[in-house]
Amino acid sequence: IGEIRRYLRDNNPIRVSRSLRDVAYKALQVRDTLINRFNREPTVSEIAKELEIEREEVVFALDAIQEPVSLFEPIYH
Amino acid sequence: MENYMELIIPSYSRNESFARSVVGAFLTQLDPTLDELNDVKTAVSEAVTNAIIHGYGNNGGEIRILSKITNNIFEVKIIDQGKGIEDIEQAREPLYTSKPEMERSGLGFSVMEGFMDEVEIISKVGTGTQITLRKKFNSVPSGH
Amino acid sequence: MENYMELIIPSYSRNESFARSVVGAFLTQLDPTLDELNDVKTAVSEAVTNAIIHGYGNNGGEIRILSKITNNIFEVKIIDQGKGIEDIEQAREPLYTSKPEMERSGLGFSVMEGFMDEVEIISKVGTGTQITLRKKFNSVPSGH
Ligand SMILES: Nc1ncnc2c1ncn2[C@@H]1O[C@H](COP(=O)(O)OP(=O)(O)O)[C@@H](O)[C@H]1O
Ligand SMILES: Nc1ncnc2c1ncn2[C@@H]1O[C@H](COP(=O)(O)OP(=O)(O)O)[C@@H](O)[C@H]1O
Ligand SMILES: [Mg+2]
Ligand SMILES: [Mg+2]
Repeated sequence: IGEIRRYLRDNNPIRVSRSLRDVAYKALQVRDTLINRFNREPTVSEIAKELEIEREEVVFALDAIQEPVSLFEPIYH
Repeated sequence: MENYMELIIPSYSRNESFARSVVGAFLTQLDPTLDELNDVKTAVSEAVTNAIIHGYGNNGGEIRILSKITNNIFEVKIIDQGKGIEDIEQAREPLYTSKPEMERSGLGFSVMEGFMDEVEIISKVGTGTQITLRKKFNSVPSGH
Repeated sequence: MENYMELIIPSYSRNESFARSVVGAFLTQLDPTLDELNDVKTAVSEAVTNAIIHGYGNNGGEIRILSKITNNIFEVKIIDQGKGIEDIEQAREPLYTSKPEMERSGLGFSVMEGFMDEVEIISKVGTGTQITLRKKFNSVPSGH
């Protein structure tokens, strides 16, 4: 098993940047599902629970798909 | 519920999104919705961007972020030891910016005020600026 | 690349996951693989848990977490001002725990050593403990 794990590690390294984006898109999908189920905005914990991740991770993932710019700044620069 | 945290980062613009996320992660204890989370993060983002751009300009420096939860009140202070604000009333005015040449919008403080319940500004020229943002969270999620 | 951050939190066990994810988010600057990220987070988690349980026991106190990136070297220090470690060599031994009654595994330091390149322990009884974890990242992110 150790061998296989090492092989996977060396040959299939999923980068965090990629995985964060995947989590973020799933979080947004789950949010829609939960809005339909509860008839209200779900909370971050509810989304985290559904995704089986920690609530802090929802925040960091969503920020990974957001541009780090101030609201009214030009997006080019 | 009572909790607090302090974060210190160098004033690099790439740390703005990190700071915003850390404050957002801390806020999750109050179990906000994504919209509430985004409001706070946007306000924090404006204050941190101001510390980087206006407070320190091109000079390096440290930004301290203190956040505190007391029952359902969320508070965050963004503190720089940069150049300070000469006229606080003017700085608060919508559309006022001291850097029009940089295509700043002058709406940072208006955004903070729109998204938070309270915005306090303490500043001294040559000493630095401390912005305090507060917001009350009432949301009790039903059914858990 | 150079960057650093300092995080201070009270030693509540609910802050352990917050601390771990903040350090993880800081590390994403080096765009690690998921495995690498989890390794670092697990090591940090062990050190923070130790500070909470062994350093402060049931007494409150603050935990300082200093993290630094210098080129491709990632470093994180977990510092408490708790009771300190009497015998560091013994503490490092796999399966050694001073709290067998709490069903501790005694594997915290082994996990840190397994997942990081370097684990330094500085501790003084009555003064506190500073754990330094280091790891080198060679990974060159592909395609972005
Ligand atoms: N941390 C700070 N240090 C020094 N000056 C500041 C700081 N924050 C805000 N200011 C001043 O307040 C003005 C208004 O800020 P803001 O409403 O965010 O608009 P903008 O950032 O687009 O200029 C800035 O142009 C600047 O002169
Ligand atoms: N921050 C700390 N302060 C005081 N003692 C510590 C600290 N970290 C570790 N120790 C000591 O080292 C021992 C071994 O730690 P560890 O390998 O994590 O095992 P465990 O936490 O399961 O006991 C602990 O039982 C404790 O006596
Ligand atoms: Mg601004
Ligand atoms: Mg342990």
